[in-house]
Amino acid sequence: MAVTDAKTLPPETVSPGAAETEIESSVSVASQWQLMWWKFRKHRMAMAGGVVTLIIYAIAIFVEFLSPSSPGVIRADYTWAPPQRLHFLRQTEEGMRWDPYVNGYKVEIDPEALKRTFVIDEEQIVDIGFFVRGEPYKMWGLWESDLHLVGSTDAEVPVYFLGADRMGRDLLSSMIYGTRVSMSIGLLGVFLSFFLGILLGGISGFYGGTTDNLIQRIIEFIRSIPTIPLWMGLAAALPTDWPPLRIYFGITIILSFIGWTGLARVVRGRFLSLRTEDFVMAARLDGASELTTIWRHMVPSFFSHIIASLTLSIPGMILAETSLSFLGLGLRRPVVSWGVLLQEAQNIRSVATAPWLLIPGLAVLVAVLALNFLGDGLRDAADPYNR
Amino acid sequence: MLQFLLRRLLYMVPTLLAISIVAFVIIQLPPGDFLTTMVAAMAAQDEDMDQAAMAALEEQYGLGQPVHIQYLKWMQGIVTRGDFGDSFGWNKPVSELVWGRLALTFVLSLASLLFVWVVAFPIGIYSAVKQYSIGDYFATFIGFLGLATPNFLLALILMYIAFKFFNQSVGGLFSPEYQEAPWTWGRVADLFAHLWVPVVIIGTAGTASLIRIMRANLLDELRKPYVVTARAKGLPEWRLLFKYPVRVALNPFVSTVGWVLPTLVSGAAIVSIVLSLPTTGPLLIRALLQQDMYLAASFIMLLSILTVIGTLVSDLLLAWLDPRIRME
Amino acid sequence: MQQQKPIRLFAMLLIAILAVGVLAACGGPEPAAPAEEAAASDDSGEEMAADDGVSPNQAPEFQDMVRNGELPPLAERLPVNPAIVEPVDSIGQYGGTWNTALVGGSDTAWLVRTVSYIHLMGWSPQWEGVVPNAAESVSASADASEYTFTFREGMKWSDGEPFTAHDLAFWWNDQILNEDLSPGGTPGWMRAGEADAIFEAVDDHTLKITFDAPNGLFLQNLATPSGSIFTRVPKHYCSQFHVDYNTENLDELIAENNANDWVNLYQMKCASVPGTPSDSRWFNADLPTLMPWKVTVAYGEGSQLILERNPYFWKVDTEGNQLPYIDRVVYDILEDREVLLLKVLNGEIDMMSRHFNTNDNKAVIADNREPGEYEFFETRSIGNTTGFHFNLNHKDERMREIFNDKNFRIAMSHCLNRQEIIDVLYIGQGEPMQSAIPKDMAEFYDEEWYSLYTEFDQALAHQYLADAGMTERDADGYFLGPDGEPLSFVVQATEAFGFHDRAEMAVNQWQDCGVNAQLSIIDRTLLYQRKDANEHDVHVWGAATGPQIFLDPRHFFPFSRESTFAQAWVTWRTNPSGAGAMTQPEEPPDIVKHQMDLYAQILSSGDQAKQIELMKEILSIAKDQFYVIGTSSSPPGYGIVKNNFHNVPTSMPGSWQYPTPAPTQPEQYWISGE
Amino acid sequence: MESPVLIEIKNLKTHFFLDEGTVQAVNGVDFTIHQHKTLCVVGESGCGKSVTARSILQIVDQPGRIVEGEILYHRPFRLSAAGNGEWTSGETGANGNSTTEIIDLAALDPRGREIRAIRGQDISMIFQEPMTSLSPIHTVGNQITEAIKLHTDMLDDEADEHAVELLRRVGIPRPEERLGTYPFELSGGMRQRVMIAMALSCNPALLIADEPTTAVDVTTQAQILELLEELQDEYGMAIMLITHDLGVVAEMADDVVVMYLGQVAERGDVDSIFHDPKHPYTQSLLKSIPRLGVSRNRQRLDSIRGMVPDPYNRPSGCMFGPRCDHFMPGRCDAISPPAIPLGPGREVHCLLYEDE
Repeated sequence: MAVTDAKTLPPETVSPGAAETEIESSVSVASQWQLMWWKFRKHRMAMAGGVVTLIIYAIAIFVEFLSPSSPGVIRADYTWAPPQRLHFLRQTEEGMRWDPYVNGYKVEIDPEALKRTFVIDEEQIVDIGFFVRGEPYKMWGLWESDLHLVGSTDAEVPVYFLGADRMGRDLLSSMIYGTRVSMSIGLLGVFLSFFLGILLGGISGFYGGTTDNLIQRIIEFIRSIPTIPLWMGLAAALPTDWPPLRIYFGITIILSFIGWTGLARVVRGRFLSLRTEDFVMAARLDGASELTTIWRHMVPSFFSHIIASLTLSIPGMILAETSLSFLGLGLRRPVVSWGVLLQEAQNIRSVATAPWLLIPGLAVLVAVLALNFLGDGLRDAADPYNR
Repeated sequence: MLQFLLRRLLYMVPTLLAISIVAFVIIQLPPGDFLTTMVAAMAAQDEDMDQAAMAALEEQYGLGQPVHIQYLKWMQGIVTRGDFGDSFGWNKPVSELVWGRLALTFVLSLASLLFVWVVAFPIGIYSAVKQYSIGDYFATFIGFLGLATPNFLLALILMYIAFKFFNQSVGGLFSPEYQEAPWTWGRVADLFAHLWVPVVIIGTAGTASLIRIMRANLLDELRKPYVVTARAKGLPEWRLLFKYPVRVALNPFVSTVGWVLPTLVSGAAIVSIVLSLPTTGPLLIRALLQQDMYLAASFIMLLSILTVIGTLVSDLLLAWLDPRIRME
Repeated sequence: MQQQKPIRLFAMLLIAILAVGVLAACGGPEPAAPAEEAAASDDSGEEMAADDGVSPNQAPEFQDMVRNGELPPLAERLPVNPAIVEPVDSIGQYGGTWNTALVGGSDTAWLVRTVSYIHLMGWSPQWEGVVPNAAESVSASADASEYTFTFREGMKWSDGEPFTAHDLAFWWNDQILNEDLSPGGTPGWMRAGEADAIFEAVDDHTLKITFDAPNGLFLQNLATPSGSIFTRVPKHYCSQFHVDYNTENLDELIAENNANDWVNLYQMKCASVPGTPSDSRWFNADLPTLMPWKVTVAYGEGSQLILERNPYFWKVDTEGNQLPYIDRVVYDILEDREVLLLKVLNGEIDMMSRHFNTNDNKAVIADNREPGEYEFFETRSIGNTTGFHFNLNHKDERMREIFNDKNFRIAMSHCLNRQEIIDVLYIGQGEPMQSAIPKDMAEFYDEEWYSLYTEFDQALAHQYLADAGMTERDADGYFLGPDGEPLSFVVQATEAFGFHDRAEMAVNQWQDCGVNAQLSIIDRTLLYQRKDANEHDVHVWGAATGPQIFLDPRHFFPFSRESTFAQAWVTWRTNPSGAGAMTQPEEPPDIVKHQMDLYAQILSSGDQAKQIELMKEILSIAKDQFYVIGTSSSPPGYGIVKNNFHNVPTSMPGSWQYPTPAPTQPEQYWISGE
Repeated sequence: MESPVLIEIKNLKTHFFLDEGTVQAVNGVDFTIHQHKTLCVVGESGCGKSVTARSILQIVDQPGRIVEGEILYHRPFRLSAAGNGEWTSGETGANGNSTTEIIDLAALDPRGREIRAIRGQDISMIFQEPMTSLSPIHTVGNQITEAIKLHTDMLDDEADEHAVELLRRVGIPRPEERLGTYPFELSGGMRQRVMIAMALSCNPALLIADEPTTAVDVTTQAQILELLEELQDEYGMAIMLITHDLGVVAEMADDVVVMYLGQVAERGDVDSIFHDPKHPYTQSLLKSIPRLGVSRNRQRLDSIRGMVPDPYNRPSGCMFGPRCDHFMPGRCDAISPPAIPLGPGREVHCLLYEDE
């Protein structure tokens, strides 16, 4: 194409036989990632998606420090407490000054409706500070601390920036903790299914023939089994005496077990077309072992594609986890994930009287959007046909 | 062609056989069986059942027999009499339960499919032709939004809104007065009046992904040299677009259309539960949760058969559309 | 040919677009309501009927049918002495539809709780005792081994055939005692002594039941849902499916109904396990019944289950009007509880107290009372909200030793901050309560027991732990076991009834107290599976329950499989050989065996005073043994009833054994016009 | 004898506007195509020869755009009224003029009706990849008759007949049967013949062939070129042949344009270019032709040293400067060499010839 001509300029000399091999390879290898970066940078939504994804993962890493409280802290007086509005400026005698605070609540019990009613109490002021001492935790399970990025300066008085759930647990903290589980379950699951997909798809495409046929039949077979029953069967078959964390890994494996088939088909297709390409032939004739051929020569040639598909698969995993939770087969307390939180909000009571509990849905939305845009941009950037 | 068809049909036999085994194994995977599930469910309502009655039921359901005997009996029934066994949970033959609901499910699935296509194709084409335009970004955003919303959540919220602000009777596919009425035009109209909510909800995710696929396929095709050739012939842009790239971009669709139906049938299950639709999805999920094994296994079988047939239909359609495949 | 392909594509797209256009067009206008039947039927007023001899004391449509000769006159349809029902508030008017709902395909329990309470004996409306219901009267021998029931003369099934003692004899002799039909044998509560009970139809209206040994709780059992099996099998209908009776066309019937054999056929048509799907009353619309309404659209045929008034129903109100007042009962079969809740909020449900009535939902339901035009009624649940069952028969020797140490359990009880649980989960409703007899049951109430070890006191708990040999702590601050090894246990709970919330709070509190408890929330089937296989550490389920104490003292000694704290002892009691049991039997300590022995004495006594004495002894041992750690007294449950739906008591007991609200006699509920 | 002008390109600039910068793919190109003649455009890949060709038809891909210059199309007479009639031989215009009108193609709307009427009818094009340049899912017949029906009033049958005729003419055996076949059923050479048939379907005044023989083997290459020559004799159209193969140029060309980095280095008739190359680039190109018996060793590759510069960082002054053996510091990197006429239709852009 004309544009490709103009831009990438494969330095082919005029006479057909005279190829400047060394220069050619050094140029195109050096510029492949750079070109990808250029193309990617152009895709503004993808850039935004990438930044958001980075932020989300940063949150997932520093969960303990970032959350104002812990997701397991139950407070009787604050069941179904609505979010507290954060005020940044405070009226004093000298005028307004920077001093973040929230108003406390006047709580009344309505015995007939069996609920607490919350009224903002203008008199009661809860100071908000940065780097405050609060709920103790164990950072990454390694060392103990009680330092929180933001929170009430008085550890005894809780704040609920996003409100509380039915047991008075802080939603913001739950969401932040959920980030770690939800984002990593996607990542882990995707890695697992990619491992399977690349391995089996690769074998299928590389060897072809009977092996290919066999693996293709297996894939077809797995795909013709309806997903939900398969999920439900497998999820319910997890050993019951597993601790929650292992169950979490089990579910990841289940999700990836179903996810790998799609990728395997893609990889197979790529392998099939690459198999006949000259450079693979050359490597083979050179006597490189098959594994070396695959890893050194074939995989890198569509590595960018893999990364792009990878990014695009994570949202699917996150959503699958929420679906499993909906069916009551997903994660459960005390593990907190967005799916768990959404499942808890999945009722009319929450929608009608505590809509803030749906905020985790927003988190899912943002994460999925960001990852999709990121993956989309990566795919476009990795596409050799793209300008 | 006929030979191709026959060969494909022959291939289906071992696949289906394997599926039937897997279907049976899947429902055996969770601990317990229909009875223990039922007892637990009753206990959760503070209700209980007599031991003798339980023993009787165990005998009646044949749950005491080894799994492979149960399987063989089930298969024997299917092969010899077309009898899929009895549903424990409904105390009636599986076939009576399934066919009744399948009709509405197909209506719903087809309507969703149409909705998805009608919305997704134009947007996808627009998005590809005007790549990186504001419209493209907007369509992409909306598409991803649809993908990113857990649709059961959407269903619940829409239903609450329908109740809260429109005072509409919630759930189901019919107004109360038409629920058990015989089929009349009024009932059909009533059905369509209710159908759009689930169609839209079920359609959102599908639409979103279809837009993405259409856009990606079309972008690939638009860059192909034959488009330039056609343009160099002097074809008007729109005619060129529809005659060549759109047409070629459709192929990957067709190859997956076979998967769509079973996915809609089971994939819409969660939404159907939330909306209390009298379709097969909730029946399936409930059968699985209750370990109503013949019903569940038959369902899995049916869906798998649908998929296998769907794949076949896809392949035939693809061959019809794409000469390269037809000629092979 | 080749040129046509784009046309084909366009055609496809065009069809698609057209179809959607049609959909949209159809979706527009609201459908016209089919007919205004309800309004029309009201016109044929009661006053104008009397002259032509047709009794006005029946539903208007029956009056018409009698006039047209489609139905015999009321006098011929009612028994000679119809059962008389005292309306709760007022004499009602005929008409209306009771809209209510079921969730899922096997939700027969709400049916049992509403329309099928036609047992021989029934609870009095406020659960004070047992009264005759379908039976006119009953007398028992002094040793409680022989019971004689008298039936109403002229009482009929819904198809007009007479209901007689032979129906019950047929049911017992040819169904229950038939090994093919009832491989499990007779129901447990019908077993007394070695031999099966003998049913003898003395005449059409007299039935004598003779047990091999005294069966002191027989009449009470008849009033529970289990008792419904007696009065549901019409011999004239069911015998046609029975191999002993039908020698003519049984094979044809089998083929016609797609059954495998006659047993399968009989089970489809007449089978009867209450509360389960194997209950043909709801699935077979042809089965004649004694219920106030008879099934016209069976369960599973569509998205509703519909019952219509039974013209032969055998109860009248105090003015002689045949019941029921309400024309039809319509159960919407829903797939999800949230839809049900929305229907409740929207005023689409007339009266119901199942599925939607959780504590959490009460707030939103209360908010919507005015637009939804409904009110609450109270269902008094009597007993304890939550029991923590430490497994006293733990498979692991070390855990068993620790759990069996009463000091340890007392410590665990003192570690619980019950008030916090009450505040969080019950918004302050209820009070801390041990797994003891509730206050409502004055006869057995023990004030000390009620609050024993319920005080939240960590220091005291630590003292008890020291008594149990636990003083050392590990690096995380958790107590080590008496042997100095780390101690942790898993608390298993499920989401039903909000048990998981209570479990989560208890686990938090125990951890806070220095005990390494871990939470495991699992599917309820799994929960039961683990319990039955004796694989649990701590099981979270109910504790001390109410008036059914004689029938089901599960929390006071190893009584049934529901006595989760000691599965092996239960097996020893119920199935000493251990054949087929998931937990192998183990001989319990003497004191526990003594409790079992006392209960056996209750069963074989017909004397109520003696039964109470014996029960008190069982309870005092239970108090000392401290099997189950209780939490708090149950706050009342609730149901909703529309403002134009009358004669529902504002308060009633809430329990399965008293299948709420059936004993309040739904046949006398009525609906006033718009 | 100088034949009438068909296309006159004046200072054509086609640029691609990318985020990374603007690529001046064609940057001020002038040349002329004469009726019935063959013009060869040579240059390395990326020198802008394809873009120039596409600019003529206004089918430059986004984000490319003609930013400046004129492409004047001197539209000749048709002999018959039908759109696909034969062209006049040139001298015999009704009013002594050989052309009816002069259209500036560069000024037309790329999506408009006027340019579409010219595409495929007056000017048609064949491409490098005969496989991908044909739609895989339409029959050969469909693709050929499409253009015919678009530009003429022929009915289906007539169009089919005409297509058979064309296929026969381009040397496809059993053309009637071929109408219903798909491109993938044909060999590479056959496909290219189909492409040619398609391009000739409306008897164009100019056939642009963009490297038509790169993707086929040597024997086929010769056959195709021969065919093009035959067809030119028969139909009388002009050919603009884009190639990087100087052998092809020698065989086919009447006139030659040598392009380098979006600019014309040198142009002239084929004899003077081959026998008297002026521009150092042309000289290097000619030196790099492998000759029989001379081994292809590394030494020969030095004939053009260095590589084509980055499109975003064009050298100042003469584009070829950095690679030129005759580089004159201070001049070649300062002044963009203007066109220096050396004779009729002969020009060179090189400061070496400035004073001549």
